[in-house]
Amino acid sequence: MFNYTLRRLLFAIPTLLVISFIIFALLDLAPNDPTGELPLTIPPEVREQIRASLGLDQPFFIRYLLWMQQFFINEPLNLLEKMTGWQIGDGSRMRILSWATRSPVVDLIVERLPQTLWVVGLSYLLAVIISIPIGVISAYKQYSIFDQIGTFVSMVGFSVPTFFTGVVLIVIFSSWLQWFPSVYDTNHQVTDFASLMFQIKQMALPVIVLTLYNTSQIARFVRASMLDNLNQDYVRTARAKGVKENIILLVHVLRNSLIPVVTVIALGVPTIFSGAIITEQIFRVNGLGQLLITAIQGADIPLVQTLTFIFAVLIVLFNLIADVLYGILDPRIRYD
Amino acid sequence: ERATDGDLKILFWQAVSTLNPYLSGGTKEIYSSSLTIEPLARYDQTGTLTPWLVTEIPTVDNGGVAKDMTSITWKLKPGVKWSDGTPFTAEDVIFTWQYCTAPDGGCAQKAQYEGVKSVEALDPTTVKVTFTEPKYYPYSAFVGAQSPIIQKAQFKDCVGAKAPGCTSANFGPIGTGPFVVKEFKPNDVVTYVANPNYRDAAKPAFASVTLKGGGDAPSAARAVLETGEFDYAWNMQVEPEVLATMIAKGKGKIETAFGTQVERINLNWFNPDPALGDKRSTKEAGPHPALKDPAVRKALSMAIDREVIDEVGYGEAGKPTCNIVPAPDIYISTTNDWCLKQDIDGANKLLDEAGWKKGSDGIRAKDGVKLSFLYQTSTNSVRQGTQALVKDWWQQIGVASELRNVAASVFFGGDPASPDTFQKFYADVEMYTNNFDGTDPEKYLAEWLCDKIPSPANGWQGQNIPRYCNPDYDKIVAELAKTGDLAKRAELAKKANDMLTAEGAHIPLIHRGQPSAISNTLAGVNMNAWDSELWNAADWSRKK
Amino acid sequence: MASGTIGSGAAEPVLSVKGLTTSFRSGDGWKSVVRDMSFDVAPRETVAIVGESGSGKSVTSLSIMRLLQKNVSRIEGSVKLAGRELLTLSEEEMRHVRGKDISMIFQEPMTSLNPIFPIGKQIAEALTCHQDISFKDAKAEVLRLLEKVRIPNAKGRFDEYPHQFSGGMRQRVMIAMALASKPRLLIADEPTTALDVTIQGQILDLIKQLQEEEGMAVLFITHDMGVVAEVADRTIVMFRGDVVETGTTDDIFNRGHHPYTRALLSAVPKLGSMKGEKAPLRFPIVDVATGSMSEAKPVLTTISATTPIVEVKNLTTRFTIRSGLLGRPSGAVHAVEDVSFSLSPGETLSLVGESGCGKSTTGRSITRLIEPTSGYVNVDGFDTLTLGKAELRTMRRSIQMIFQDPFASLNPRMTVGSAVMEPFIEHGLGSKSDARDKAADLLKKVGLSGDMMKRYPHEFSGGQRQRVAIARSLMLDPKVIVADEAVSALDVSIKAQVCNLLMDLQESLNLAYLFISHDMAVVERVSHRVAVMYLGEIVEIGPREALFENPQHPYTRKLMAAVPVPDPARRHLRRNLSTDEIKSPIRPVGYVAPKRSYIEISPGHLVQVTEGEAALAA
Amino acid sequence: MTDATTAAAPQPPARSLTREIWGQFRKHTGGLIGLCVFIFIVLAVFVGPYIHTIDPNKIDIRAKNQGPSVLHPLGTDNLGHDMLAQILAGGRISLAVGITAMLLSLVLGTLVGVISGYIKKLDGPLMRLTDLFLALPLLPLLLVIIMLFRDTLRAAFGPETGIFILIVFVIGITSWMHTARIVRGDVLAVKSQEFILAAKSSGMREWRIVLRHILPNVMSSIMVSATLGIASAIITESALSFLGLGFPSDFPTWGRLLFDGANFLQINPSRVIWPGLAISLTVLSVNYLGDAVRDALDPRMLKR
Ligand SMILES: Nc1ncnc2c1ncn2[C@@H]1O[C@H](COP(=O)(O)OP(=O)(O)OP(=O)(O)O)[C@@H](O)[C@H]1O
Ligand SMILES: Nc1ncnc2c1ncn2[C@@H]1O[C@H](COP(=O)(O)OP(=O)(O)OP(=O)(O)O)[C@@H](O)[C@H]1O
Ligand SMILES: [Mg+2]
Ligand SMILES: [Mg+2]
Ligand code: NI
Repeated sequence: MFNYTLRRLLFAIPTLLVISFIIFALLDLAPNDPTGELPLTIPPEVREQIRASLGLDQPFFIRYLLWMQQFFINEPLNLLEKMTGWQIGDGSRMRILSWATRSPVVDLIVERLPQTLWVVGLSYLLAVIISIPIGVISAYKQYSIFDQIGTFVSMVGFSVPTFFTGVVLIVIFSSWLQWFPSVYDTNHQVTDFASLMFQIKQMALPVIVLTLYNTSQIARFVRASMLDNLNQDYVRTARAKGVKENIILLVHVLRNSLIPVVTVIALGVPTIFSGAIITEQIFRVNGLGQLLITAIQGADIPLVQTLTFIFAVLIVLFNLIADVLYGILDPRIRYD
Repeated sequence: ERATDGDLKILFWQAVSTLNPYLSGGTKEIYSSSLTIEPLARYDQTGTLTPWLVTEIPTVDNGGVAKDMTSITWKLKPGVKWSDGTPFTAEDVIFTWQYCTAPDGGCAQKAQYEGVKSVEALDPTTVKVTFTEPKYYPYSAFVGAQSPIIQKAQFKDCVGAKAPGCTSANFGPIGTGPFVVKEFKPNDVVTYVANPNYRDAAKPAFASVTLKGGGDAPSAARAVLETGEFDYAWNMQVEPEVLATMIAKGKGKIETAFGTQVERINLNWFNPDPALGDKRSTKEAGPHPALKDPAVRKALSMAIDREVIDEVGYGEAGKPTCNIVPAPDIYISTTNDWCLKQDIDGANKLLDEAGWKKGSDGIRAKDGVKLSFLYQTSTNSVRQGTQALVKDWWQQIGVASELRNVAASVFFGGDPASPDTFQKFYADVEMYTNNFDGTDPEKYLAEWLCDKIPSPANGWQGQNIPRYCNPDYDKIVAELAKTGDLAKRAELAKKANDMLTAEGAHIPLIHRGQPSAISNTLAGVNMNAWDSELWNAADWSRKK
Repeated sequence: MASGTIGSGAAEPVLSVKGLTTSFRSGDGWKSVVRDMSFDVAPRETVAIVGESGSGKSVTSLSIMRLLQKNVSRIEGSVKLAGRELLTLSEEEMRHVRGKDISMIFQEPMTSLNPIFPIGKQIAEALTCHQDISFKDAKAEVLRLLEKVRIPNAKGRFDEYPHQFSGGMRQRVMIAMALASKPRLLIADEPTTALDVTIQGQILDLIKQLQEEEGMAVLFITHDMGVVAEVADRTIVMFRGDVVETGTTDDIFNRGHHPYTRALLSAVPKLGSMKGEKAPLRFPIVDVATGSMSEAKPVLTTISATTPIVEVKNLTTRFTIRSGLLGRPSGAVHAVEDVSFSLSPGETLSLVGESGCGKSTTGRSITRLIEPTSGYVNVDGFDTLTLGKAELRTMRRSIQMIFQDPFASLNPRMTVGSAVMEPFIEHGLGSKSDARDKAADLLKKVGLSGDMMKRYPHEFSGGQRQRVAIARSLMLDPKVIVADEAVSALDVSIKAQVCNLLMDLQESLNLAYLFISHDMAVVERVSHRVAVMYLGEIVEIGPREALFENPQHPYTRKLMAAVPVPDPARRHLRRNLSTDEIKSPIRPVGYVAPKRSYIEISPGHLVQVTEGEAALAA
Repeated sequence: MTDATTAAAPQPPARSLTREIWGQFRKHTGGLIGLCVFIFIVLAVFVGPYIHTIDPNKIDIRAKNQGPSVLHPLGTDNLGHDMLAQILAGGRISLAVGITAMLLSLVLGTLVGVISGYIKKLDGPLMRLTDLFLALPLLPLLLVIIMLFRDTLRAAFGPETGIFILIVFVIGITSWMHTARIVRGDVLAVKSQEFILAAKSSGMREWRIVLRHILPNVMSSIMVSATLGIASAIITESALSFLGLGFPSDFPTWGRLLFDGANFLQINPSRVIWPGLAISLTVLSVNYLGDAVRDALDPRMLKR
């Protein structure tokens, strides 16, 4: 297992390099332009100069190499300097600058992380926590009222897009009942109980929307997988031992059913970091999702490239984690 | 009294990406930075130039503008201080010019300084701008929200290629305006506090401003009009009936300022047939087989009911128009107002007379050329609504259309590799809005010159999107550039404007305003389409 | 020896079953598979249920435990545990009964063990869920139990998973699990089928000991009449869902009057009955209705010694054991070590030996279902270990395998009909209807009706599944069959029928069998030659009569001596619980197996000698 | 459980496997209801326009934002389109796109998942490919695909079919990865079971093993992926349209109607209720269908 992990980690490096190249090529090919959002009153010559000042007049490979240098050398060195206080070189390394804001991409990402983790991360966590029991119970009591309601809610929850649920919630809870704000305040600092309450209030709506969506998805997989295992003979053995029903469910059956669940969850975790574009937009959470979408729309290639690449790293990492977990969950799966 | 009215909450659904308008020419950046940095003079809500950091507007009469129109001299208001307490001087004005015109800087407002030969300080409070050739409309540099003055001390190490690296300066320009940037989260939120050194000790009334970004227009409207969480929201492009229900809550209102924006349908004078490959929509492709017929162009315009488009998509925020220069008042022409009235029968008759016969499918054709058009625009729900309406009307006159919408970032992106940009115009007709800065249409009207036709030769960069070419028109525009007299200028401009509509370079649809949602608790807002909407934020206050 | 109080009514019965009827839903109606069953089990008493395969023994035991799937089954009647009605208990109360008061050993250990938990944990769970016990104590107790059921190197195997165990070892894990909580009633469903006779004896003794010490009652389901004779106080005979006869074991064995009972007993093969026979002998077939017996015919095949169909040379298969977080190899199970033998067409070579000594692994290595570590295997002219995919496929037409664990080897989502037909269709041997005809025919031959083809594996009894597996292996008309415990779950009469079928086929098609079995009596009956395996090595190999009449290796002798004899009179005989050390095939990394040499005692009869071990064994 | 025990009833006459499964399916109430609803939706969407003959693109600006009436049973939108006609027309596209795109992504995902789970040698490369596709930023990818292929497809198949193929392809190609990884995980677990070994030992070809033994055992995850896939395909389609990458605006689709209607929630709730209901009902019915198929395929889940 250790060897396998190590091998996979080593293999991840060329994989990621290839991915980064393909992303870069893709972004370059895409018919977006950083001056596209400027007013039409700005004349073409000026646009041309703006493009040149962004380095867009350089050949593709040079730009790619430059990004590589900035991402793999300059940014880590910069981080090191910041953490240790050392001065490495003359400190005039070019960082990856976003084209739209002209500020270091890494800083932008760091700035967006808190709200993304609060809202998207929390909702994912909640979804995992809620969906597993729901899935387990619906499978155990297949076609009971609970299961039927669960199925109904989760399928509706999954099939009604967040742009709709979000608006409905805002109309009900912000306009009508006035319980929760409809705009997320990213400057809000949690310092005391009152501010914590406010934070909870402003997170409530987006978290509900996202949790509903994620829960639906995971719960369906838990349920299906549990159903496959519930009637196996080893469950009978466990019952014969007098094991408590909930332990049978949660330990014996659930663990045997976890492989698809682990896969789905591992696929979902990186998407926390890509944010929830529509939900963030509706509630103005302005997390990583909104950062990415504005960057894509504004053809902010350094920002998109960096975000996407970090995302790719997470995908590779979490899929690796899932693969390792398979081996731990099911000893019959061997990678040697 | 200063800083007594608490926090002013503004919502820009397109988030602000930087506070240096020279590095990003977006409207949102210009507006948001206008709270801190100011030009020498700006336009008020009527489009009249008013002195801002100067004592008066220089004219030929008061001697501020040279007789030969080659220079203009500004007298700075004495005693103006930057928000850090240092005095505002002519050096800063000169530096601003240097900053924007430095090579490799990628300054987005370079056009404002076009034709400026030099800027010099006659004394610490007098600035003289010299032009390379006579400039009959000299109020461009340092005028309007597009060219505010930045502080030399702050930006002196940020000239040229170094400009983008000065993040802290770009994110918090020191200015002379009523507010000072406290914190800026790019593409998210800006917080300002009242400028302690603001020249009017009683202003601003608000202690701080929070300018939040992100989301979409309807929800922004909701936040002001329905939930009352915000005081002001910009650019409320929302279906009128949706706005109406929100306004009914009684928390706020919509105010619209009309500038020069016109939503129009451009007609392609060249042939965009995909079979022509790279030649399509260029001169080599030849004239458009159907649209070359003036009758067709006119009929297309006659079939449209602009009132309905306005009612469905714009409401208070738009007026039907037949002009491409819809404002200021002196330029408004009424020659083509026949187009304001829909005339389906007239259009049908016109086409019948021109020999376009309806086929079995109800589509007109002549000599094997069908009146079937690819109609493209950017993705936007109001535009899609308009498309649907227009398609319906055109159908009634036997014209078929295939609708297409393209993501705005691609459509306006100008990427020469993309077939979907509005410049390439690989379609028969396309719809979007354009306008001109300030109040003078000279530069704008010059866009329809023959040599401004986009083509591979100029990298598709020309602005004559309809590919209209008429030597008479070129002559009128050339004359306009040489005319100093305002009345004369207006006459020439109207003539040019009428020509464009009459000949069918495009079909003007709606004179669009800038609607903003304003909370009922907010006082002092004076909607301005000629400058930043936040131009007089110093006067805003909370209703007691 | 305190097993004096025997017989029902002596004390209040631990278990009292009255009119138990169990039905399964079939189509739109219910179909009863156990009808009106009544019996009692007193403390310290052992009651054996014997009967035809598929007669409802397992269903009876599952009904008592209320472990049948609820929606498809229905239980009627009354089941009382120490006077308490079980059928009306709530689920939660029933849970307290299960495992604590009654525990059960399931027939098919592979599927009955949770594949993803270490076996140690699974046994410990039986302890921890009914009593407050620290994990450490539980583990100590589990290790003790594992040693008791004679799992070698118990400590090292505590954390291993079911798939790493041999069939017999899994069965012993099940036994340990059932005994862990010292229940009042033990239901043992064929607990020893996969065990060799020595270990079987030890396990039986262990159960007896617990019975004496704790007063445990035992309900014992088995096909092995020798075991019944040895352990049971009373015996219940079942036939097609009905109890046909009950009585003391002595009565049943000596004075049974139902024809099926008589058929059962008269068909029991006895070790040593083959003295003097040259060729394998078919089983006499007893007519269930009349009890009359047909004559046993010998199998007449010509075995040419020159061209063996299977040739195995120096075959070695090892499983690396990884331990710790990093998964570094810490040793290896030397499951098969330097094994050589050959098999001629028309010959049956039996492989016997201790449970866990590597018999199944040998079989799988030959068919290359496991990659052997080294060696040479030739099957029907194919150099098996070097074959590519396509050739392997052709090779597999010649050699078929019957798996030890029939349930696990059947796809749960496929009807047995398609499972049986599949190989035939796959190899393009005929049309679908040909396949169906042939499958139906084979199923009939192994004693299943053709309409069972529509059923799914879980709807069968253990023995029925085993027969399905046999039928499947015969579909391709292979030249060699590796039969891994192929008849162990069958009752005597069906076993006779199936063995005869195999021998008929051998005679007519010149089939060769590698016959892996623990049942020495059957082995004696069917084989031409016998090989004895011990700790992965062949310790003795030779013609049947030579080996059975003149066993040389100490382990062979021990094996012969331990075979139970179906005579209730010997019931009180007690082996001494073996105290000798349990040997483990696990070797540390870098272990070099000592070179073995063999001496030929008589023609073809080889016995392994090693300096050290030969001395020790003597 | 009231019926009497029929002692050892003779087995019913042999039935074919499909009949058997259909028999199972028929007993599944949820599945039957799902099937009925689904057939109803399909019928409504394909036959409906012949009954309710208003052209979905017919604009009647005087009748905008109306509530339900005899002429417009579901009311009208802000341009005066008839909502019922729009929903029927939109359903045709949404269903077609949803189902084909889901099938494409399912087939692709299952193929990749099974191959990489089953064939060790291909596991690494295929999974890295999956990682790559997961990592690709969707929007730029779509822009590029549309830039490269739209005009070619439009030329070859005409504007409607061309964009349909493009959208189905785009959704399929960008959504198979989840299925692939889920299926692979399940295959890894299933292939280590002994019945696979048994199948191998009978000389089955690998792809037959996959088809006959592995796939049925990973079916339940695939079924879930399928139901979720339809929902996301329908919604992705609308996302594409309002990004300007999908169907032209005069092609209503459910997702698009829902999106456009969201702002009119307070004025005309029926603009969101109906398309939302249509999507939900479709997904729910497909879900119950999937459940029924799953149950029918699981021999242990017999007879409810
Ligand atoms: N789930 C089920 N559904 C339908 N029939 C079943 C089911 N389980 C068992 N049967 C049938 O019930 C009968 C009795 O099965 P049972 O397992 O009790 O047999 P058994 O006596 O234990 O046989 P063996 O000795 O072969 O294990 C068999 O004919 C079997 O086919
Ligand atoms: N996959 C595996 N991984 C590790 N060890 C294994 C594996 N399979 C078998 N073994 C070990 O190899 C040894 C031989 O196993 P094998 O199954 O060949 O025994 P056997 O002779 O068939 O025994 P039985 O009669 O009990 O079935 C046992 O110690 C077993 O634990
Ligand atoms: Mg049984
Ligand atoms: Mg074995
Ligand atoms: Ni208990």
